[in-house]
This record gives sequence, structure tokens and C-alpha cells, in this order.
Amino acid sequence: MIDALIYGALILLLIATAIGMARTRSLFAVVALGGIYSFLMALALLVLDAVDVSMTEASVGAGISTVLLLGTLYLTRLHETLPIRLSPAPLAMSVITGLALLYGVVHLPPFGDPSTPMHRHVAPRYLEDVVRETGVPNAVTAVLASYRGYDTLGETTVIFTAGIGVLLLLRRRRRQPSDGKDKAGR
Amino acid sequence: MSLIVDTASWLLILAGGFFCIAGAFGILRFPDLYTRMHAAGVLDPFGVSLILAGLMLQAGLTLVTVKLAILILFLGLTSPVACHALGRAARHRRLKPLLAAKEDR
Amino acid sequence: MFAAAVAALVVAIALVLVRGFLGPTVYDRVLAANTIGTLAVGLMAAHGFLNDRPEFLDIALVYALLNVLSTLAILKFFRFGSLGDPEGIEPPPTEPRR
Amino acid sequence: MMHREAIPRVVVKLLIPFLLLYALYVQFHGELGPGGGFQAGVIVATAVILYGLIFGLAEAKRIVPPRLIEVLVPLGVVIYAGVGFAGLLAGGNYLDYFVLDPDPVHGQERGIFWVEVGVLVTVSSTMTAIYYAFSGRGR
Repeated sequence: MIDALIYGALILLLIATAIGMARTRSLFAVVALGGIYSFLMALALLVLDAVDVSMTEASVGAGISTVLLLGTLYLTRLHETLPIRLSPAPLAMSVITGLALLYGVVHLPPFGDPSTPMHRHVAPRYLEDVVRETGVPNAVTAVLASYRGYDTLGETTVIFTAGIGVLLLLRRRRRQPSDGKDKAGR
Repeated sequence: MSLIVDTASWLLILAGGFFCIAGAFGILRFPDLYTRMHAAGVLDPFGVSLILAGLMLQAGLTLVTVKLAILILFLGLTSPVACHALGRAARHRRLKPLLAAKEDR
Repeated sequence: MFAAAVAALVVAIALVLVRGFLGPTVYDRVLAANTIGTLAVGLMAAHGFLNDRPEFLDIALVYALLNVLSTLAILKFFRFGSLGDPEGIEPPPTEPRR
Repeated sequence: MMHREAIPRVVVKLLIPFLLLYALYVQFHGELGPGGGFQAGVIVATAVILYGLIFGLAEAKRIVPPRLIEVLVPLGVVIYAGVGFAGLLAGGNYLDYFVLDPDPVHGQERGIFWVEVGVLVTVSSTMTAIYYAFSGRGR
């Protein structure tokens, strides 16, 4: 009961923060509000008992994301330029996407419903056998690293690829300081 | 004995909650950045740390209490530094305190 | 009792969030973000006690340790105009208005 | 220069050892509580970034050289994939931990440990590399 109240309050605050971010034109302010959004998100995930996800959100959102966004701001400009005229196509596109997502959410099973296939087929086996098979009490870690080891290998490779991509892009630019784009960005 | 501990932790949590809300009102209502930082200075060490101290009394002598103590220590270490850095940055950018200028809010 | 603490913290977060929206300068918003981070630490601890699972303090510890980084990064950015060099010679970026 | 930011310097100096220690705690306690390789990697990267912010990028690069970072980014993936090949060599399937030790449960623990180490290495070095790349650029 009280958890539902806290969760509702946090969701309202999250929506308010998102609207505030959309309405703010100074990108610095958006970075600061993004930090607030991340705090609230970690709290909401904690209330939902998703401890590991909340920990990830906390560790990434509290520091690193702000630093990386500031680094990006340094390379671009600090204000969002308003579009000259209102174009209806992107608006219609986002409205349609939002409605489709809402339609999908309506048909999700209730939160924590034990009769869903997810809770009847794979999850009980993991939860019952995890300590006997792996000796690791935290089922999330065991699923990530052992039962679903291939997926995590893929994720690690994705992070690796992202790092390599950023390094390649930003490095090549630095070696050619007389590049036309670099001057335009000054 | 347990009654005394309970009452003490009640008082600490109530005081902490009061300081939190008072500090939040200060951050919302004070006229400029520097005065708002005063309010944040009330909220950070007093509000949250008092609540954490009250929780410590509830937890008894366990690992949780140690973690809460570490939490209070780090909050006391980092949030004044953040405030200090913020004030320095604002002053560096020539943000004037507007205590006298009443027309602005 | 824990519910009272949680309620107070949620109300405080909501109030500070309003300052984060209004905050005329960017510093007000950063102050609001920093304060909400501190309040989130308290809320995480109190919520853990509310549900009798105080081991979730680990996440609160992450926040208490990492919350200072973003504020220091913003200080660096404003004073020296770059994230890396403490003696950056370039002029800092232009002051953003609201 | 020393006196201009005395307070952040002193506190960050105090804070960084605790950050690294806490990253180790998150890494190895991830089997019992929340956390794991990814979160620990982010915390390690945060320690490096904090150092770079306060003491300067050149100083951070002196302690954690970019060359080392460039080695560590692929090394984590190699560790992870190497655990898989170890499973193959021991006679099981790829990423099969049961064969890593005579006792299957120990094998699982060993496999999860090294996999998490691989994730830690890749995540921390990638985050640091991105920070270096972004802040090392002139405008």
C-alpha cells in the first residue's frame, strides 16, 4: 500500500521532470534536470525491488552520464535552437508511437502476476536451483553471468564496440586539426 | 530500554524530516542562489543525517549500522564540497547576490 | 515511523524539484540536483527499513560517493571551460540564460 | 594553482581510495547483494574521472596511461571469451562452467568470477577511454 503510494509519487515526479526537460532550452539546465531524472528513476526502480538495475542507474546516472554529457556540450553549443516552423510529421510520428506503446502496455499482465508464462516456466527453475547449481545467492548475478552467459558476452562486446567506435571517431579528428568541420565548430 | 531507544530514534527521525522539509522550503522560497545554498546546507547534514542517525538506533549493532555510519560520514564529506564548488563556480561567473534588490522575486 | 520519514523526504524532493524547474540560473538547477541526490540517499535508506530489507543501503552508498562528481564536473566546466585541463587557457563558455 | 582549489583537492584525495575499495566490494559482493562487474567498472571509471577533473587530465593520463586503457578495453572481452574457451578445453560446451572444476558448483563460482572480472575490465576502461577522448579534444 505505502509502496504503491511512494511509487505513484515518484512516477508523477518523473513525468514532471520529463516535461520540464522538454520545455527547457538551455542545454546545461537539461543536463542538470537529467541528473534529477536519473535520481528519481533509481528510486522508482528501488521501490519496485529491482535492486541491481537501480544500482546500475545509480552508478551511471550519478556521475558518469553528467560528465559525458558535459563533454558533449563542450563540443557543441549550449542552447537548443528552436525550429523555425512547426512540422507536423514528427509530431504525428511521436504521437502514434506513444499511442502504440500505451496500447502495448495496457495488454501487459498485472505487475507481479504469478500466473504469467514468465513466472511459470523459466523463473521458478532459476530461483529454485540457483543456489544448488551455482552457489551464488543473488539470482540476478547467476542468471546474468551463468544461465544467460551468451547474452552478457554480447553486451560486453557491445560496450567494447562502443568504446572502439568513440576512440576511432574522436582520434581521427584530432590528427587532422585543419579539418573544415573542426573550424566550423569553433 | 527499548522504549528509550525507540523514542530517541523517533525524535531523531522527526527532527530530520522537519529539517528536510524546512530546507526544501528554503531552497524553494529564498531569493537568490547564495541564500538557497544556506538552506541546502541545513538540509544536507542535518536533515538527512538525522534521519540516518534515527535509523541507526533502530538497526542496533549490526552491519547496517556500520553502513549507515559510513553513509553519514561520506554525506558530511561530499555535500559541503559540492556546495563549496557550486558557490565558487557561481562567484567566478560573477553571479551577484541580490539580497538588497527586492524587485526580483 | 519510517513511513513518516519517507513521506517527509518525498515532499522535500517535490519541493526541491520545483526549484529545479524554476531556478533562474543553471546553478540553482545544479543545487537542486545535488540536494535531490542527498535526499535520495535518505529515501533509499528509509525505504529499506520500511520494507525490512536494509541491505539495500549499498545503492545509497553509491549515491553518497558519486553524487559529488557531477557538481565538480560542472564547476570545472564553468571555471575553466573544459573538463580535463585545470589550467585551461580558453575562455569559459558563454553563460546560459534560463 | 595549489591553493585555488584546496578543498576539492583534499576531499577528492580522501575519497578516491574509498571509491576504489567500494568498487571492489561491489564487484565481489555482487554474488550476495546488488552489484556486479558493470557497476564496479563504472565506479572505477568514476574514480579516474574524478582524479582527472581535479588534478588535470595530464596527471590522470600519467597514472592511467591511454596506452594501458587501449589494451584493457579488448582485454576484458578476451577474458570473458577465454572463460568460454576454457570450458571448451575442459571438455564441455562454450561458456560451460560446470567443467571448470571437479566440483560443478565450484566450477560455476569460478566461471562467474572470471566473467565478472572481464566485464569490470571492459566497462571501466571503456568509460575512461570515452572520458579521455572527450576531454582531450580542443574545441
